[in-house]
Amino acid sequence: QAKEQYLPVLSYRTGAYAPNGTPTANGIVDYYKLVNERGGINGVKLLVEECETMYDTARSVECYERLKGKNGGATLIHPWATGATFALTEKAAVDKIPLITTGYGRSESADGTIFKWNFPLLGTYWVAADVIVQAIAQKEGGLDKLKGKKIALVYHDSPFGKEPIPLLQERSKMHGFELQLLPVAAPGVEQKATWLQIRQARPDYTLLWGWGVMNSTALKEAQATGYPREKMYGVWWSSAEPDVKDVGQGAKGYNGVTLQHGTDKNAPVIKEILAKLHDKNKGTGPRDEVGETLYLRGVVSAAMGVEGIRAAQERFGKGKVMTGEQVRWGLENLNLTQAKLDALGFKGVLRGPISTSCADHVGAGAARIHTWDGTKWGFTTDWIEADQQIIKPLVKATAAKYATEKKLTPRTPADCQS
Amino acid sequence: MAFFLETLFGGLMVGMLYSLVALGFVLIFKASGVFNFAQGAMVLFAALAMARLSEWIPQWIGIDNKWVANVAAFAVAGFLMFIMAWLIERLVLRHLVNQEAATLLMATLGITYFIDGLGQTIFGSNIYKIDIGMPKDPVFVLDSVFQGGLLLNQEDIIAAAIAAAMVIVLSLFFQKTATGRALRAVADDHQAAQSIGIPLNRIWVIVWCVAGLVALVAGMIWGSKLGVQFSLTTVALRALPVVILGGLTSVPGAIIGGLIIGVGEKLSEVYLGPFVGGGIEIWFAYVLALVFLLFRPQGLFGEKIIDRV
Amino acid sequence: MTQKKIGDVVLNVQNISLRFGGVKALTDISFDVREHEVRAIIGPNGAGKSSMLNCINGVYQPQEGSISFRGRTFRHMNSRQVAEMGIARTFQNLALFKGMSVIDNLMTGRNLRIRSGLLAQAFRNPFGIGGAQKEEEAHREFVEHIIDFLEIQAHRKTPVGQLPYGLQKRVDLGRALAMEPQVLLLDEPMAGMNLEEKQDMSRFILDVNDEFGTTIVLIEHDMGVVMDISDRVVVLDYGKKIGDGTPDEVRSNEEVISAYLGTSH
Amino acid sequence: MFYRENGQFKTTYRADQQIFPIAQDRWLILGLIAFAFIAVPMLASDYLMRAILIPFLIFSLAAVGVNVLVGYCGQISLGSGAFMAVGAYGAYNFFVRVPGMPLIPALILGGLCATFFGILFGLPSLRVRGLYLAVATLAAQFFADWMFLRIKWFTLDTPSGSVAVSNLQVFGLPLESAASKYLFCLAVLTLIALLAKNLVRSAIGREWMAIRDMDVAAAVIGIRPMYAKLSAFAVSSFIIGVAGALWAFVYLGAWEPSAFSVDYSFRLLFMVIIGGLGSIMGSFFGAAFIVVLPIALSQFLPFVAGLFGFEISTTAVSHAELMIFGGLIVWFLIVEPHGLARLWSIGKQKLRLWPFPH
Amino acid sequence: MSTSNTVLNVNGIEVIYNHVILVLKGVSLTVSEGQIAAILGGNGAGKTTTLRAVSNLLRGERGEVTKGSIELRGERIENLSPADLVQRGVVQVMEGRHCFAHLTIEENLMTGAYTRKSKAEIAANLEKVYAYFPRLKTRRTSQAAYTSGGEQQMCAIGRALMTNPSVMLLDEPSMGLAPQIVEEVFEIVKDLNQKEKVTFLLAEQNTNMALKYADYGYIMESGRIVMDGVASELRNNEDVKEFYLGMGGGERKSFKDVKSYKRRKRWLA
Ligand SMILES: Nc1ncnc2c1ncn2[C@@H]1O[C@H](COP(=O)(O)OP(=O)(O)OP(=O)(O)O)[C@@H](O)[C@H]1O
Ligand SMILES: Nc1ncnc2c1ncn2[C@@H]1O[C@H](COP(=O)(O)OP(=O)(O)OP(=O)(O)O)[C@@H](O)[C@H]1O
Ligand SMILES: CC(C)C[C@H](N)C(=O)O
Ligand SMILES: [Mg+2]
Ligand SMILES: [Mg+2]
Repeated sequence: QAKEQYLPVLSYRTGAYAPNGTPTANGIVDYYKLVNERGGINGVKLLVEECETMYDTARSVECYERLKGKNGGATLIHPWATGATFALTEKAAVDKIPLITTGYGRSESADGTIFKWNFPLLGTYWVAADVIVQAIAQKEGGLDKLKGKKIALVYHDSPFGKEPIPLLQERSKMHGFELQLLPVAAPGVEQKATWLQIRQARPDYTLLWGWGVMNSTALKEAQATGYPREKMYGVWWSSAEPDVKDVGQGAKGYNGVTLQHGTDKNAPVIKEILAKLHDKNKGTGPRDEVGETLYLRGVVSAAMGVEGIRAAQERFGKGKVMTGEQVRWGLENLNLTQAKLDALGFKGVLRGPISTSCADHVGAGAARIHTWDGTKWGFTTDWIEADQQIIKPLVKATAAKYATEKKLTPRTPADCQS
Repeated sequence: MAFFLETLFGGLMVGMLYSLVALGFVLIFKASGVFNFAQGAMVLFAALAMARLSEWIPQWIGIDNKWVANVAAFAVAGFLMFIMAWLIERLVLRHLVNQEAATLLMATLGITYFIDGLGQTIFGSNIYKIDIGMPKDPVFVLDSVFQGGLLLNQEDIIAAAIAAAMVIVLSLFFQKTATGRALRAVADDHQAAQSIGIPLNRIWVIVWCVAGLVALVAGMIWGSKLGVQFSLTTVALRALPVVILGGLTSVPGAIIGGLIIGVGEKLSEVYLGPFVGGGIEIWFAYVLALVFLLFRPQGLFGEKIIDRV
Repeated sequence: MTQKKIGDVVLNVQNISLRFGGVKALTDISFDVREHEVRAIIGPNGAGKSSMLNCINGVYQPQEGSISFRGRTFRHMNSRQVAEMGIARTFQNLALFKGMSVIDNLMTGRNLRIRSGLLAQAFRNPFGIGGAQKEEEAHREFVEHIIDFLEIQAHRKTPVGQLPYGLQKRVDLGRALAMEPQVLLLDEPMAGMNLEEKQDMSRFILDVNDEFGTTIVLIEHDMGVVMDISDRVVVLDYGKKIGDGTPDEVRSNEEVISAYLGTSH
Repeated sequence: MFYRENGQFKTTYRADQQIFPIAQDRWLILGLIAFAFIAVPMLASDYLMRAILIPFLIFSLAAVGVNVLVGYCGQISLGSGAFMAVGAYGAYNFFVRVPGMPLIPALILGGLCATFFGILFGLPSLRVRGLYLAVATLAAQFFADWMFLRIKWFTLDTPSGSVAVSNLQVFGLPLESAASKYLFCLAVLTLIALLAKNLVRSAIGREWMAIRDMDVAAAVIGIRPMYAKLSAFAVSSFIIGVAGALWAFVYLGAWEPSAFSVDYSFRLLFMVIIGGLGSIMGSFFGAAFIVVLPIALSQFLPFVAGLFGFEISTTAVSHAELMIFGGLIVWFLIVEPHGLARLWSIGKQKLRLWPFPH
Repeated sequence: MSTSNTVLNVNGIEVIYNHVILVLKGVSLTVSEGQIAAILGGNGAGKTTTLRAVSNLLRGERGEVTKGSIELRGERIENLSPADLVQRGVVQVMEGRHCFAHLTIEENLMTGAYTRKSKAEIAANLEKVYAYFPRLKTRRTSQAAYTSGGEQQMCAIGRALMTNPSVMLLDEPSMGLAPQIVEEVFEIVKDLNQKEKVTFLLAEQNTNMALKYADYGYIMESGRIVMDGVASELRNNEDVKEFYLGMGGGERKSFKDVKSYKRRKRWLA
């Protein structure tokens, strides 16, 4: 039996979401390759296979079904779409395959006692929304200044886009700002009416929850209707290079929350990838995109899974191929201190400690804002810690509702040990 | 009031852009009876070609002048569209003479897949930029009349003007010229047209070529507005209600239909949308077209559907 | 030749006028058709013959005039009512269901008589439960008689679109016959046939007329046929009636000769 | 040589009216069905059943429905995705709102919801025809997309808009394993395809075809266009609705409105055209072509590339897949414009002549 | 008998539809310059198919010539497109009219002039057609779909005349035409043949007319030519007389007196 850990990758390199899906997938694949170059996880090599989903839920399910049983079985899956995460949540539980949803997926799945197989590592959409509201408050000079303000949410009309709504509603109740919801039909190339409405309502801030072509379209429409880009805040999937590149100067001043990292072409891990892969023509995708936001997101996400496997090996036997069940345990017991992260090459990219537990499947909860200056992204705020006082109860309540619907009992402490 | 005017105007401008895509459908349908499902893919392909070539050509020839690059890219892209038309005739249409509409529609679907794959293989599937120097920032007029002024987009106005010019030229082409008549004959009955010496092959190359050029112009304008990327193909879906509202066989219909749909969907979204949760414009456009069809089943300017025994 | 019993007027066309925009297809046409007779309509091309049938049939709605069938008078009829009253027709430009087999084409003629509902048909089975199968077989049997009668056995299952023109005409007639009509309207049933085939067709028509007592309205350009087999003839020209009477009367009518027959006949 | 109808004389119309009048065909089909019911669940891997066969069966069912409307009645519709969605959400609402609602009645009720919706959006067909109708039916599609996205009631107010079902049972047996799901879909498909076949070879089917081929002539022989068209819409959307419900319940398990996007409408239409308009058998071929071929290609291409010793990127594979798929569609149409079903019957005709040409 | 003045030489062709239906089983015929040749035969004999094979319109019907050759003035034409053939002066009037439904009568006629370049010639041709068919002139602005069957037939013939053909293939030109018009059509044929030396190959059911005007005749049965000869001889052939001209035993028989219809003459057993 070859010592290979099988890791299917659901990706989208064609279709409406390709501009954003491609660099992300490149990052993941390159990181896996890098791990193999480094000698695998304690000698266990990674076996990677991609499957094209076109960011379509049904196709994602198809890929999942196709790959889950191959090569001894998939041991972790990144669905790379919130919609697909919804569709896979129950299937994964049956098949015992952990789903890693770094910075996306179901926000309530932060609660590992109910969502045993979901890992929204590094941050959920509620974290993102919360940080953005706080950043806006900082700009305005305090949360109390939000009273009477008007904030619009322009969102991808899909489970993904709807995720932040409960948190924003909660915040709007707390601080007394008005929340205007503006859905955009997928894939999001038609936003004229949306921006006309924004021009009419003149909200003080506009949040952008888009993916793929929707983001750049939104920025172009904002420009065309003269909405100030400084007042726009995007989620971390809406503030990367493909979103602003072809808008260029037109997007100047646009802000985005980051999932810890922004663009960082000098990160040690990036340099290592360049040296070990791209310099030897083994890299994936164009060299000059290596280290850009989405690419790095892919790298980081892949790293989370790898560290989960590593953690699992610590307990179940170094140098062995882990099962899905074991990987789950590993993901649930991550303890990535800053030192460990730095050693992996994520110095300046990720902020430690990232530590998960049976109850907390996120492991971190802070983010920064970066801003497009017309040619590149740069951080414009310090770390902002999401307010767990608000998020926790929301997670609890929503997860509990899910549990009753599905007749699940929360995991016992004993189960948490397994 | 100002806002209403802005919405109305926005609708009219989008409408003109829809017309440009609709025109491609109308041309091919009118001239060969084929409902060209691949029109959207052709728009994408043309736009991709235009975008990438204007990037590549300066590298190849070493002259870094935006105008030179754009003009050269347009010319080469136009040539590519011609090659495409020629190949489509050679490899597909020629073998499907006298087949039913459904079969031809299906063939254009196959072409769609092919072009989608080919375009992305050659030109990549990232998001690209067409920079033909369109002004992006809005201007505000009539500040004296309306508070805050009336927002206009120069880009939209230029695009609309180009669209209008295309339509006029093409209407003239179809009117009464021998070729125009031959095109309509082909649409009615391939075989009979052949039997009296109309060379289907040549006719088809011409029509697809013209449709390719229309696609190129549409792709250039849409691409410069939205960025060039796969979803450009979905503008074809937005143009469909325009086509049937105006009539599948009418060039001016594409314009009028575009204006009605453009205005209808924007007004509905802005004024009705908020009451029902928003996002109604797409289906509203289709329902609007449907309502018109109930009164005129052939569309506003379409040729009467013949129904005789 | 057996003496036919020609009965009362079944179909009475009164003062029909039909216009299409500026084109006057029919102007004030009246004539009647009697039970069991073979009534021909002749006239030059574009005279309005087919349009006349279309009016009787409910395909066109005349602007003026009325049509009575067995005493009931209609302003316009809808096609379904006409079919239910027992009027069937064939078409000049072949209006067959091209994608269907010959049998299926003929079976459509029986549709008015089918009683099983949608569910019964869906659950039709070879065990005869529900009756749909039995009904289907009964109608099939009837249709087979017509197939024999028209000598198209060999083509039963061929899609009619693939049949040569002449056979398609026969299928068209067969479909009308399958309706067991009381009145049969035939629009140039013999166009595109050679003499031999025309003889056969004449024989069919006369047989239908004799055996089932079907009244026949016939449009035909072959004067030989018209003069031989019809009892009375209406002549139209430019939408107007210019003659009406027995074949002999019509043949000697000056106006008819100059408008239609020409001198050679 | 072996495929002959010589000597098979039909002595009754019943015998001649069988679905497969030729004995060889009958045996072949019976064999196939037996194989599908008995051997496949035993032999096929979980993957094959879950990822390929179940989608194939469900799409075949939907394609049968579309074929009734488009192939038999000639009303080109691009609203099939919407009918699937209505079936799925209808069944879902009955299933979760009515306590103790078993799966099968829920599916049927879902189908009936789709029927209602189908008739509603079929009304324009009384005036509008052909491509105009096709485009007009897109209104149904976009309306349904919107409805299930915006009207929270349909999704039980779940904030994400994504809904899920679990613990499916049929007659008390759990519907969990790949084989059980496969068998369930197969049974539904077999039954409905049989009923559909019965309809299209009976009076109502002839009415549909008559309307398709020549509506004026159909009216003249007493067929009511309204009844024929609307009944086709009703039957077709019922079948599509059931397929939609199966797709949601059995295959996806959890879904959002985009699971029934306009893409599906197009894909279903293409299935029936490439499979063969007006052929139940064609629906199966079409579904196989459109569902299975891309999957096969995406697995096959890297393999082929591997044979030649180079690795192609997934991007290149997906693009090549599109091109090959498109190319194959065109190629098949050129070989036989009337679809795979016709190709099949021509093949049989040739076989009948074999080994003696003419 | 491939002499120098042979215009059309069809040599043992086989035609198969849809790859399986064998329709023509070796048909040979020749038409020489300035001749009027007629193909006669019952429904389904293969007349239309033969003409389609010559004018190369088979492909649209999914038929193909699988054996034999077709030559026009010595040149093989199986691979020429119908348009090429029209350029060479060969035009077919298709069975079943096939007018362009949405075009007016005049536009229909004008499409026929597509291959003609000279404006004057086109105008003259148009006048000629209107002179032949005055009825068309009165209906010139109606859409073809809304004209009567006979008017459409005239339109189809007129449209073909607009191409200035040197060889015309007529498929049942008389179908649906009123008797004087039939006569006129044949007069036109004769006229063109004599004045403009147009060669004709026509498939016709109206045997009487056909043999009256034709120089040479072929009789087809199920995909084969079963008899051919000079028209006048055929007219006097007993079988032809009985079965095609209805004059078996001297006098023409009334249609009413035909007693049975199952006694068709077959030349092939
Ligand atoms: N498109 C087609 N596909 C299949 N078979 C065909 C097709 N067209 C004609 N046939 C067959 O070819 C045979 C000859 O037909 P053809 O039309 O040539 O006869 P025809 O002599 O012109 O008869 P008619 O006098 O009725 O027009 C017929 O048996 C017919 O069924
Ligand atoms: N739907 C219509 N719209 C416009 N004009 C029409 C329509 N139907 C018939 N006509 C016109 O009415 C006149 C009569 O046509 P009709 O078809 O009744 O002639 P017909 O006597 O049957 O001639 P033929 O012997 O040539 O078949 C024709 O001039 C025709 O153009
Ligand atoms: C990369 C993706 C997972 C982000 C996406 N917008 C989603 O949440 O669905
Ligand atoms: Mg007529
Ligand atoms: Mg013929």
